[in-house]
Amino acid sequence: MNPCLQVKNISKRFLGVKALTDVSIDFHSGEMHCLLGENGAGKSTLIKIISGVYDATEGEVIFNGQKVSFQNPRQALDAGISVIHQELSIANDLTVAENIFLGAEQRQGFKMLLDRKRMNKEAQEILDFMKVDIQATQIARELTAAQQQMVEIAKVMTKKAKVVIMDEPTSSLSGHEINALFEQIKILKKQNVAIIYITHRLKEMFEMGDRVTVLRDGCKVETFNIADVTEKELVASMVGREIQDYYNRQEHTAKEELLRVEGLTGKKGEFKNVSFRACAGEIIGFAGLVGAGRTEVMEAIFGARDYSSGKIFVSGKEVVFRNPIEAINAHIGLVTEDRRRTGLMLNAMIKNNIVLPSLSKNSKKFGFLDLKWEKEVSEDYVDKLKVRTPGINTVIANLSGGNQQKVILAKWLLANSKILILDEPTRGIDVNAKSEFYALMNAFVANGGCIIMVSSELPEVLGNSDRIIVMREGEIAGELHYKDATEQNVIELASLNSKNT
Amino acid sequence: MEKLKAWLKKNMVIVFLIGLCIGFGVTTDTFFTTKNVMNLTSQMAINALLATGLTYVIILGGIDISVGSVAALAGVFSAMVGLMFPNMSVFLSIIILIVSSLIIGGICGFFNGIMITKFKVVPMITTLATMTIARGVTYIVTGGTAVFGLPTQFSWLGAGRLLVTDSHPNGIIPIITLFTIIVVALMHILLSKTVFGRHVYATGSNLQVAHLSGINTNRVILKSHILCSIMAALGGVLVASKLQNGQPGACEGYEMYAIASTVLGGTSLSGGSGSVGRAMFGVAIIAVINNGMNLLSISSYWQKVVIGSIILLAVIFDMSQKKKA
Amino acid sequence: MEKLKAWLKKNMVIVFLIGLCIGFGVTTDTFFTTKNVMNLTSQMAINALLATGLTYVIILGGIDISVGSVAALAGVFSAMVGLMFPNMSVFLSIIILIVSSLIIGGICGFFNGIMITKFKVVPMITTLATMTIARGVTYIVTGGTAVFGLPTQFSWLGAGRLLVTDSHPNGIIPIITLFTIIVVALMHILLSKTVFGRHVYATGSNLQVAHLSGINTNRVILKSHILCSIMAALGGVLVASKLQNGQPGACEGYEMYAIASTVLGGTSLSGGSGSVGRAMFGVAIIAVINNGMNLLSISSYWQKVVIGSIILLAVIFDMSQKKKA
Amino acid sequence: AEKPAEGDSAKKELTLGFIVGSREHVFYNLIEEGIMTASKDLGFKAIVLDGELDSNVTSDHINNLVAQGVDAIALSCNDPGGTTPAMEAADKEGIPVFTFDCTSDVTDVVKCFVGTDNVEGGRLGGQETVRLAEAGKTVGIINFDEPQSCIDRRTGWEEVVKASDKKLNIIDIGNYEGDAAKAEQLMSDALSANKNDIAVVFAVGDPAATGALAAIKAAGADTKIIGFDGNPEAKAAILDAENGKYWVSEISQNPIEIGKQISQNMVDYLNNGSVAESKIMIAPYIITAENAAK
Ligand SMILES: Nc1ncnc2c1ncn2[C@@H]1O[C@H](COP(=O)(O)OP(=O)(O)OP(=O)(O)O)[C@@H](O)[C@H]1O
Ligand SMILES: Nc1ncnc2c1ncn2[C@@H]1O[C@H](COP(=O)(O)OP(=O)(O)OP(=O)(O)O)[C@@H](O)[C@H]1O
Ligand SMILES: O[C@@H]1[C@H](O)[C@H](O)CO[C@H]1O
Ligand SMILES: [Mg+2]
Ligand SMILES: [Mg+2]
Repeated sequence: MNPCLQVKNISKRFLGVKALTDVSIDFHSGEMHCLLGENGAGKSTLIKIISGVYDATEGEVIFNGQKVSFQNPRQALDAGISVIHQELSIANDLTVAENIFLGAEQRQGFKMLLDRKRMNKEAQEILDFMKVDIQATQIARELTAAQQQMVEIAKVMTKKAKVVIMDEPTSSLSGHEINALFEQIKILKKQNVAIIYITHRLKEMFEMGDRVTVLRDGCKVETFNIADVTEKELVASMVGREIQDYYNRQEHTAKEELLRVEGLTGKKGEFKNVSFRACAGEIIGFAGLVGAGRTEVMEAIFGARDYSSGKIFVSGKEVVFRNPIEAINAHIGLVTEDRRRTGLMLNAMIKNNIVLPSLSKNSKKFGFLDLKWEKEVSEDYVDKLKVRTPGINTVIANLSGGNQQKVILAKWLLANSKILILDEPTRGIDVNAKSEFYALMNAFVANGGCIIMVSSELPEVLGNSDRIIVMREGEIAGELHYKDATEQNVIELASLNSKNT
Repeated sequence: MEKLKAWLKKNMVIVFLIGLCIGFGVTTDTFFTTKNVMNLTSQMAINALLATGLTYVIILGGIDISVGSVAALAGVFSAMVGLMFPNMSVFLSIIILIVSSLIIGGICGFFNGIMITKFKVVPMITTLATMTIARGVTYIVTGGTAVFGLPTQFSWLGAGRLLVTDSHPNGIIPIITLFTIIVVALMHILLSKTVFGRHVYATGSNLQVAHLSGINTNRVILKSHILCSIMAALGGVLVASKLQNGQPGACEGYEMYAIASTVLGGTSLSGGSGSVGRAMFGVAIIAVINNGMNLLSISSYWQKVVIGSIILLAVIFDMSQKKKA
Repeated sequence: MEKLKAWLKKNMVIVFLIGLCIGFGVTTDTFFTTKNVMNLTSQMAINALLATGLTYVIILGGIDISVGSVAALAGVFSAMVGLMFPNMSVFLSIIILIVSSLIIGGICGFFNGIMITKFKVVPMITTLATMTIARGVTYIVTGGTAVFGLPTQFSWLGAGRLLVTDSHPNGIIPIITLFTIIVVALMHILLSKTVFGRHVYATGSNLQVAHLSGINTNRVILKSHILCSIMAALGGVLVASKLQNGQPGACEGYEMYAIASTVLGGTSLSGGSGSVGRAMFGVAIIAVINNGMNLLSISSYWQKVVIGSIILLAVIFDMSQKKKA
Repeated sequence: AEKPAEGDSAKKELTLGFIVGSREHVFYNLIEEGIMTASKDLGFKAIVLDGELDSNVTSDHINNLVAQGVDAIALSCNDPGGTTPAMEAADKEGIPVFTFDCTSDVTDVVKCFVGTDNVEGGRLGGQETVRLAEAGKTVGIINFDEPQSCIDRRTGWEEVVKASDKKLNIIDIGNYEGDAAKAEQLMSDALSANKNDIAVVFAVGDPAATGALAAIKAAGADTKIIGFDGNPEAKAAILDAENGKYWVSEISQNPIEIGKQISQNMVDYLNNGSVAESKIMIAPYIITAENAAK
């Protein structure tokens, strides 16, 4: 069988960085071909070359037996290559239907005027067909991140493409939506479409994939048939060495209570009557479907969101935080779920990010900066957390996701946090970086800290938490000790269907 | 009832405008006369055209502060061309005015657009430069003197009126008003009903996304700037036609009122949303305030204070209602 | 050698400035005379103060187009206060000037800051309103005429010179230059060496991150706007002192040159980066071009064209070099 | 300043610096024309700078002209005293200072002023207004509130109109701020407010008259216009069959003469150490259709 799409000896050089070196892969119609590799291995770069976003420095792309070199995304789209990019690609101000047909609008009246009616109708049809509860006429801004991702999926489904590329499409999705996505992938396969799929979740790969190519440091390592390979082999191939159980569960012993929340209820009904406690030396996992209200609870605790009633106690004393400043002073830190938007000053240096919340308390007389201190502590944390970077003066946008996440962690450790709230801390992070991050979490609680981890990735919650609190529609649906928790019973608690049982 | 409330909340600017009109209607006895209302619509025309063009570039998340200078350049250009045809017909004068604005607006807008898309100069600085350069060129070509001596036909579009009656020997309906309504309506349709218009919103909402969706964002930006400058130039030739005279110092500072009108009409300076139609309410508010204060003989100094305060109030008012909705 | 190249690429503006100076040095025989150089530094002072304040708000991702009007208001205010002390000493005149700018700058900056942080009006519109209102108030309090009749002492800070010699009966070194250097240096240190300065960058870089990192971003924005308006007001009282006279029409349009200077100095209009020190190179470029073109007797019309083009060129030049680096 | 040695001045070409109020105003461009004519006739080098109607800019220009070593400086001060410190500094450096169009009363360093008697010009405008209006009618003024010259014109106009026994009703049409389009709007609104019943309008500058003309024609009113300045467009309008029905009279300054006279006086001063008269008022005069063609 002839490959539908080939990349041959592709190399890509950015200023100073070699992102890809001599990569050749064949992709076949009707097949789901996965790309696997650590953060920064070059996966997204490869697909951007295929789809006309970047030019390759060397090598060629062959599509349907012909050499192609797309100068922009338009040309790739016209040829039948359609992409869901890693970063959410939604125009917030447009409606769902307008997003779905963006760049391929239905026209009427001399091909100038928009045919809104038809676009709305057809968009609604595909959304209904995918069984997602979204109105075609809604403004994209009003959707949750998961819903926006579903809109992107709907968008590629309308394209009648020959090649569909998905770069981490599930990173903001939970079980229900992932299933909906997999249904669509099955349909695409039946239509003999070639699918290129990137994910850090091995489970998905084994469930859906046909073949997998592993990239490491911009080079191709090997292509496997998924049926013939084990998870362990894949990870070894990707990291370059064997990794043991990367959750590496450790026994913690809960000590004194650090945080207690009683009957917390949000102003807009985002969460209702939420009560729980967290102790020094513990990791508490928060599981639930996307949209269950976990983020909002954490924001409320951190003083970043108003609530209408309920009480919060820190170390036994009742507190009311009117803003994050007061929460930080009470030694609470919040690692937000959206690194790029709310976690980092992307154009600033590593050191500037690390010291931000601690600057005021470590200044010299008259509010002058202590630059020596800044350098020392930043270097210290970069060392301790093994952040891979040329130095503390590197602009943080140039780090891989995992390393960015470590810098955020460093920022809160330096701020002397006792209670760390981590919201989706490993979203989009490769397995190796994840395991390093988990080790840092364990060290933190071993030192008497307390972690509250919100995660939509069940294995992560099950693998790290001491207790698991499950939320459903803004309320706490139940709490499980890790020894009693299984994927099965957590999902049951989290999902709507089990409401009556 | 609920619906009315929701509508009101979304359309506070209109409520505000109606309130103003009633206020001036009560305090003066001339505000609601036919003559004054007609004057008012003709006085809105220039700012309406400027604000229309600005709506496009502001939706893109950009800005254009060169509109006043481009208007002046187009105005003197059309007047200089007009001088070559001392026996022009009304029809020819219209052609001269429109072609002049297409030429000057086209050149200036193309220049702005290229600087922004190819040379990556931010719109504020690009258009600041164009503002200065265009004004300089205007003075150079005129030598600082007004371009005068144009025939009456030249002023048909800018100063003529239709419907001559006994009590209105010069006609009632200003031609400039009709002309502006047509242009603005076309520009409104282009933005709200066409594929190009959608691409303007998409580019302003998220340039990256628009590009990845196969939209030639550079071309969208370039076209929008050309349209914006053409609107400005149209405004300028209408001023020249109205004054039967090309003034090199014309339209200085008009960009600020045009920007304010656009924002009053709900177009967000951060891009992605807005509408030509709604910008017209902003234009109307500013025109009504000016006209009403003139009728009340309020001093030009107090007028500045009042107009600044009202712009601020209207924006705050509008936003606070929207937040509640 | 490599290092020099890298430095040059990062500091194209400085190279540009030096090139301009050499150019004018060669083409005129007065550019490098002591008198001219001293004049030049004193003529930079006002724009330097405006650009310094603007650097703060532009780093925040904002803008302030009211600086020219605030300067004029502070200028006439200081002159009116000055009239109450016909026998003032030089020392008292300095107090009057500084206190006036603190009062007027404080009020205007506070107003801008509150509108932006509490009422969520975008900076462009807030400061457009303040620009109009402040100018109106200035005309109202003066009745449109200059505030004159001030004693010579009043002009010591703005027009005085140190080091009187035979060939320089008015002194050599402009006091306004020394004063401005001190103020700008302090503002540079505040921005680059203190926690507050760091908070300005953080807020401009990512408001949400700054807020979630425990920075009172509203207070940072408010303080920055107060500082910006105080700098503008200082510029205004220096003009009044220089002219020994409070002019209601002073400093009109100066905001545009101040913004251009700031951007020429590498401060990005999208916020998060910039520096007061580097803005001074932008200020110097504009002042040198103006001065040099006058020495060359280039007509004021062509000056507009040249200055617009050079701003554009410098920005393009600077950016293209940075991209390569 | 010392009197230059006789022998020297004969050989060395004089360099004179001029700062006009604004190059954006025809009036000053005509003064510049006068200066350039004089520079050829009298044989000096002229440096002409644009004061942008901004005293700060004007002061900077004075200092720069001093640095350039000009022999004398002449400027138009748009307000009483705005440029005093710079003028006094120039004087102290031994460079004589002259003024034209607008002068400064605050300092005594000015060697000579050449300009129009603007109060007198305003009075002429008043006479014309009284001549053109029937008794009891409404007459208006479009003014420019900031420049001293325009304030003086208004003073003279009001003096004469109020004193007339025609019992004219005076209205203030507004401050046109130098912008013709603004004048057009002010005039239309005034016509609305007065139901077209304005007999005569006095414009303190020609751009205001241009704006008023457009407004009056559009409104179908028959208001008569009296302009001020004597710019070419005013003469053209008065002679035009259509426009001349409205714009019937003009108070003219003589800007070219102002430019020539100021130059002459500067040269005289530099040659003789003194001027004949320290205040030279060039009389404004009335232009109507009869004398406009000349
Ligand atoms: N525009 C760019 N300019 C410079 N370097 C870049 C650019 N884009 C990517 N890189 C670098 O190229 C390398 C590959 O990045 P890429 O985004 O392809 O990785 P990835 O495999 O998709 O990682 P992840 O799993 O985190 O998405 C990284 O070192 C990255 O820093
Ligand atoms: N302003 C609001 N008004 C009404 N309901 C809201 C508002 N904001 C959020 N909600 C609702 O609150 C719930 C929580 O949303 P969110 O997606 O943040 O939850 P989450 O559990 O943190 O999700 P994730 O798992 O993605 O972190 C959703 O049902 C959402 O619709
Ligand atoms: O003083 C001047 C002139 O006399 C002329 O009328 C132009 O406008 C004024 O500002
Ligand atoms: Mg990637
Ligand atoms: Mg969440």
